[in-house]
Amino acid sequence: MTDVVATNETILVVGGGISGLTAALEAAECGKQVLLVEKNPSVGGRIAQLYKYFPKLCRPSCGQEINLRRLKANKKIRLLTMAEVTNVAGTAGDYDVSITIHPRYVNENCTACGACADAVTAEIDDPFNYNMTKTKAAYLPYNMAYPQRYVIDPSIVGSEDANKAKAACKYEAIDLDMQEQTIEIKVGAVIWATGWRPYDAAKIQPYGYDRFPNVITSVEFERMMDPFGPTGGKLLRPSDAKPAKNIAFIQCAGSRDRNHLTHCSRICCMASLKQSTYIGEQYGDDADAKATIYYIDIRAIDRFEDFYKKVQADEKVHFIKSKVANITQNRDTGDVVLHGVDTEGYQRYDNTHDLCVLAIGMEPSVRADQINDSVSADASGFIQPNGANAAIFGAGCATNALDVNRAVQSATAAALRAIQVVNRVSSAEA
Amino acid sequence: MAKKEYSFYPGCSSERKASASNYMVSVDAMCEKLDIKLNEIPDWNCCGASIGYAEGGELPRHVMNARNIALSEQNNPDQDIVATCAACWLGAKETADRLDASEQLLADTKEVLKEAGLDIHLKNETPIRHMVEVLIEDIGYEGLKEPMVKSLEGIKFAGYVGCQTNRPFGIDGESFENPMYLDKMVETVGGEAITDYDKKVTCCGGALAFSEPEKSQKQIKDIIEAAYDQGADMIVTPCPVCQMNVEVYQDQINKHYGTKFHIPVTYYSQLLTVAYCGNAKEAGLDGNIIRAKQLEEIAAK
Amino acid sequence: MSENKTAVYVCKGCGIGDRLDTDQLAKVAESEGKCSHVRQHDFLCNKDGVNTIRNDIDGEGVTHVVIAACSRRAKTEAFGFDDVALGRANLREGVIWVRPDTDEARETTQEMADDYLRMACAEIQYMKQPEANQNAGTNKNILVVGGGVSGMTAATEASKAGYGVLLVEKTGQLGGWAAKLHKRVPDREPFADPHDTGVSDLMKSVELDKNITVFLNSSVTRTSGAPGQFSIDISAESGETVTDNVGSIIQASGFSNYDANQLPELGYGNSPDVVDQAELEQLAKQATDGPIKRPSDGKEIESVVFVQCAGQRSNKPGHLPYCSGHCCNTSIKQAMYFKDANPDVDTVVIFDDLRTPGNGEDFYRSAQRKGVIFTKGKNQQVSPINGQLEVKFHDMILDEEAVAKADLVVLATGQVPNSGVDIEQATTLDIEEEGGESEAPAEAATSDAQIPVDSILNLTYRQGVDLPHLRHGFSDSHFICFPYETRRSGIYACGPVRRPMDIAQTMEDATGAALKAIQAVENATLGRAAHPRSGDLSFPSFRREGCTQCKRCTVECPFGAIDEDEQRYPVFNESRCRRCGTCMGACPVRVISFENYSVDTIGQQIKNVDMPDEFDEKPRILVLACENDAYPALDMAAQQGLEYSAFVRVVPVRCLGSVNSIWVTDALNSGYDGIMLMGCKKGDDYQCHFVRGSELAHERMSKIDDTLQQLQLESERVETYEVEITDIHRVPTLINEYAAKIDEIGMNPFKGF
Amino acid sequence: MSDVNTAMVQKYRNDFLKEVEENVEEGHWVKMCMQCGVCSGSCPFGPDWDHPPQEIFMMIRAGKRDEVLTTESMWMCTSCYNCIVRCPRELPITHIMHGLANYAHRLGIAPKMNPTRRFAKIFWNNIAKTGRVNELALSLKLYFMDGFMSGVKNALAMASVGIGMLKTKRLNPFALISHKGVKNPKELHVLLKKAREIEDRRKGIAS
Repeated sequence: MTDVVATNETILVVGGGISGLTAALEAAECGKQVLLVEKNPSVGGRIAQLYKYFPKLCRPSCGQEINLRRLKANKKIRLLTMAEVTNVAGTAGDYDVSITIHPRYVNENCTACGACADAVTAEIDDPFNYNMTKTKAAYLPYNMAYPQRYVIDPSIVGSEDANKAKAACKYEAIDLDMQEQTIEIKVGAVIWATGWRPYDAAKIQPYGYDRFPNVITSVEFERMMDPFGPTGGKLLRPSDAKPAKNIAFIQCAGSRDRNHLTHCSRICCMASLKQSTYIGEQYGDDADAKATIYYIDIRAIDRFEDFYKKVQADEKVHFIKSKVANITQNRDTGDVVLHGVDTEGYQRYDNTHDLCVLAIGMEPSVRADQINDSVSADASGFIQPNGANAAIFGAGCATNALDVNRAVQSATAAALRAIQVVNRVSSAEA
Repeated sequence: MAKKEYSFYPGCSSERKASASNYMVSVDAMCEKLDIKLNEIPDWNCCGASIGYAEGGELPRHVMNARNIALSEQNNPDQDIVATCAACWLGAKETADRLDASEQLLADTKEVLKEAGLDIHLKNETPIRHMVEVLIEDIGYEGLKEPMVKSLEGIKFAGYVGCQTNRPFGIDGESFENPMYLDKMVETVGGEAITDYDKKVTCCGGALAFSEPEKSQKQIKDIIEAAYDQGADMIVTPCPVCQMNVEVYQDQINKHYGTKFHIPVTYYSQLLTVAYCGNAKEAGLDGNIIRAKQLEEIAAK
Repeated sequence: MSENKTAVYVCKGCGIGDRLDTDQLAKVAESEGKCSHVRQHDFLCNKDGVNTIRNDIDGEGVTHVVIAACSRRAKTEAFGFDDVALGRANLREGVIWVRPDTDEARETTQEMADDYLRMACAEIQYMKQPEANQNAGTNKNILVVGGGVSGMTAATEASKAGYGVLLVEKTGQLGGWAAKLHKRVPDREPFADPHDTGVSDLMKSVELDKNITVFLNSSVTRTSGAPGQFSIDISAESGETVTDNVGSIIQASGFSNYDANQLPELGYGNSPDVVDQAELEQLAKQATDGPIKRPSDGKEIESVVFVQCAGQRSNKPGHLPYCSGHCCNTSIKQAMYFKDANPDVDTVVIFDDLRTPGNGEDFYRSAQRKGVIFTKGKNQQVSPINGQLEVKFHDMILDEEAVAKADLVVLATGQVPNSGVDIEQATTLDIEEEGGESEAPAEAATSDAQIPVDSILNLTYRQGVDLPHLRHGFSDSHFICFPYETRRSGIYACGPVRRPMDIAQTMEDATGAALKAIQAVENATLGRAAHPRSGDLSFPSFRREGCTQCKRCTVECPFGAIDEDEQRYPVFNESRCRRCGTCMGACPVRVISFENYSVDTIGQQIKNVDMPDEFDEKPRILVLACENDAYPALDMAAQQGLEYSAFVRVVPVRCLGSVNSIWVTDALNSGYDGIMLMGCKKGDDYQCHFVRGSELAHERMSKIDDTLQQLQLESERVETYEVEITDIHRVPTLINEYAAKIDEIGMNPFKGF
Repeated sequence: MSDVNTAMVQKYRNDFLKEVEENVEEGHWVKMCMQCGVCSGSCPFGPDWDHPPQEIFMMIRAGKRDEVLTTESMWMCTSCYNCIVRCPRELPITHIMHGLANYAHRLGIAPKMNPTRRFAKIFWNNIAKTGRVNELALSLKLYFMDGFMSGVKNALAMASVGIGMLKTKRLNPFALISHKGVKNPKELHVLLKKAREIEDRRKGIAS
């Protein structure tokens, strides 16, 4: 049984992505007790799946290394992975929380030596690569995964494979009898940082994500650039693994659309501008390599404008003010053909591209109205600013479509709101 | 199976010796086998079709449809209105929606109908549905299989859904870009539905086949070409306008484009009727200008 | 603390026992490492192993622990002994995982391991378990500079957490720009109509808050000290000055409106009926939801045109190159002022890109529903023509020149940060005239806008009176993951001085800054470092007698932590220090050190490897690797089973900025054949969280070349690299290529001397 | 220019958007367009539009009254509803196009010779007469709308079609004399007349 010590002065942080991690660290570095709950086997969330950040084009894992060092060094934070908050009841300063912890089948003895992975044969879809690839059923989620501890996929538990893994482990780290368990704890305040998920691209029927292999989403494209990603860091299109050079980016794929997400997802313009630079990075001055960005408005707000200007100056990148009407596929070549109208002066086009990337919209992973009655949701299911005197505070992309910098700001603010509550509790008890 | 009853709105093209009379014939036979009773709306009138807008305008067009709805409410109370023609279905449903949305429009319409001693209630009192919805939702693919006697095995169908059966309302759970129900129907009765028929929902020009023949026939050419490309033996459709446009202009298209089109264009109801052991006449196959020989052969067995 | 007792623990797990002769390692520890207390364990990180160590510490009074097992980045939970000085010899990621398991490789692999153990033992002997800064300040009050929405929010939020606040406002009242607004953009469902600003409530809550002391008509005329113990002068216009102490500072100095007089082509100045957004707010306030009147003649306005991006997103001299982010929503809100009062007023917004992120899209739709017309246009020109205004523009959709007539034209001009003095230039001059090293200004005063020259904080710091500016004069953090990573410890900027923002973002930002300010005082009180080395208890100490007053440390400290006294000796403000070691690396006479990180802890590691003589054909390559990027990359390369030369000895450093040239020259003298410095990305988009570490290393090493020439050594013997944490494949390749190069140019002739 | 038209011009001066909102079916949606262009790209006859829907919306806002009302563009609408289902702002574009065409037609400034306009007129009169389509009459009317000679040409050109339809009993050769419509056409005429009256009243069109 997992023993967790938590009191009315403890802050519960739900979600171990950049926002949750930040909220937990900032609160803990103010001296507060924090319980950090992550539903995946390791912390890091979506940023761990990013190749680069805009606008600096730096590496997300650089900041993650710092945050992990902060986390490892901080004894005030208790981390639970593969754990989900199933119920939050109570009032500010006094919440009863139920947390369900799913079995990892690997205990803290694990040295991440990798012997179990070598032993098993079964493979499962790799969610870290958006299921574009397979991974062993005994796996370390990704290079920088923390806790640095393997996972046995439930699908092989009870199979010969699982026993092979167990046998291969010299350190009694594999425990196939682990059971799912639910713990009940008290906390004083809750920071909800469950983040976002990409909108289901298949629902955008005119773009045929479900019909044409060479129509992919921006998050999948991002994985392609990772040397440890599905294509080993090459921009190879799914249909025939040919290098994709003439690449289209479709903005507002699911966003700003009454048929899909009514809000603007904010990051997609910058994401596509960023991804358009990958083409130069990969192909140098190869004349065939080019990006075409189909947009309604380029929303490079505040100082992001600098980056927009930089990309505009790149003759490899073309901009067409148009929401693409639909996509068809050339059966012989597998190329995608984008149909529409450039609305700046009415030019019709039927443009052929090697690959089409949908700048996919953001929706909240957990709808605000599913958390607790005291939490108010906006039309898209994001957490609205807390008016009530409840102490469940949204952080990061659970509150709005935000870029990393704003998500971290939001998480830092949430940390203070939670601290205000637990400080009230402690002064009351003192 | 308990008898299912509906208030039926056949529409002009399905009248005797009208352009879709054979559609009607096969629908009757099909419903017979499926134990569906269609109670024709007495004294129904034309829906105005989409093209009616230009001269008819807004209110008169809605009045035409409102009259039918009113007659149905009056004579076939508590029965869903079912149409077999896309335009009829669309026109009636659109009017119903619009009247429900605008009190002004509803009031005006009521005022007009009063002249004929009619009244209309709405707020979805009488759901307006396409025959295809009845088959899929009320009978279900399993149900459609039951009366099946003959398989349409060996025939390749291009399921041409067209526009107005598909947009703006469409069939529940189907996508506007790639609806699958025709293909599923074809497979239900043992036929082969060609996969990735990318002109499935392309417009045939509709009424503009009359006024803009060249432009429309360009569309029709693509629709037929794509069917051939995928090796279809015949085209199947749920819409009288589509059926006619795609079938009757093939000679002219051949002249104009030097193509050699000669592909039958059938109705889903004809397929089902044949599968349900109806003969060629019952299936209205004698109504096809380009004979659907393979179907006739199966029907003859 | 009594005298040191060092214990060494050699782990045999994860294949270390199979691949290496651990008895040999133990021997090395005893004989060369001079450690009496050496244990081997089959599986050191399990409960039994950890207990063994724990018992030795508690029972045997062990003060210094060397763990010879996996990387310092692994198993931190198990090996987190924070009551002793701790060293880790990286035998797993550092040795066996990067070496082939072959008989030929055995010898060199063992030598690698032996050396790493020697190095760890050497390091630990010169390490002390740091004790927190003794003269840490304990003041927990927070100074907030600026009484606008950002300042008031920061103040109330800090107060709600129980902290005292001094709020200094330059003008006679609180509220800032927001108080001048008629209404604000909505921040919650249904995002359809302008909202009350809520500023008056905020002002009330500030005035009623007992934790908050407000100073109006006042400014900060002096700031000295450090987190936990800042000393500040607050001077009122009246002239009287209050001196007080605070623990940390929030700079919420906000923005100034861009001066629309620089936009004659848009008619500003040519007609009173051309106004900027701020002026329209005034007109709307006067109208109080009634019809808005025209400034020129008081006529009720029937038509209004909003010109977006006025003097913004433009590289024209005098214009702002950036986008102020809020202006689209603001114009939408202002168009609603007209439409809500009278739907028949024509309101046209001429925009290039309409930027209403998030739920702003609902607000945009709402405006359209109300009949606001949006036109995509460029090259606007505004001229008064018989009593009306004429807006000429190019209609981008219809692709033609178009004209819109209006009673009023509103220019959406931008926000200019009140970020005080641009110290980059100031210090540059300063340094040059003092003959110190000059550095090119990172952001030469951009054409952005005139930056107010009055200092905001009047810091007495050696490195200038205000926070360093980043792009376009904003005092932002340079880091995406760390928006509050300030370059002046304990001082946090928030609101539009950091980045153009609207009220909603500002309040969020101010709340975040308040947390950081609170965190700063809490850390300072405990004598701990703040981010990124948060929790680090060590701090720099220096031997005054050895100091030559060269001022390199004071110049190069990226955080302005070091001042100078009248004799130009460095004065360390421990609580300002971020423990990067840049000063240590800078010091030519090596008088600066940390208890757990010093010229010796690294120097001794370098010296204590076993140096084969030149006929052994076994070169030695020293790798000094940044602990945040290069070292993790090496670990992950090992994880991937990528191999590299057995001749390298890797030493992690806090930052390349902390690398003292003496390590390099000593290394060469003691026979190393080559030295690789691996730092992070430098330049405009630098990655270094200590700002210039990588940059400095490159500069310093370029100077080493002379030394090399004197020693008649090839310049290739010292190479500096930019390495990213993701260079998992590249790093081993770099090493192997370098090893090959050393092979070419041959052994270091100084071996054995 | 018809007097109805001049009346409207005077009534709305240069506020064409308002005129459209008040007189065109679903016209109040025009202002909701955000110029993404999906509609224009989705139209099967797209290339034949001088001004695609999204551009027409912009022209309306820009007050280009004559250009909009006299263009053939709207008459290219096949009522395929592609634009409606794809529009991210849910504008009922098909209906707006119909509405604009109808409005131009009612004002008498729609392109006189546009075949679709003329066919639509024939069609409506055809159904209004008896309440149901008389396909034979319809097609003949259509062929002969440009006079007798060209009518014969059209008829001959379409002969194969007609014969095919006749052979398959899908066209009634006697429809001109024996076509059946609703029981009481007169009553229907009353309804339609009344409807037209009310609509004109609402739209301030004096007829």
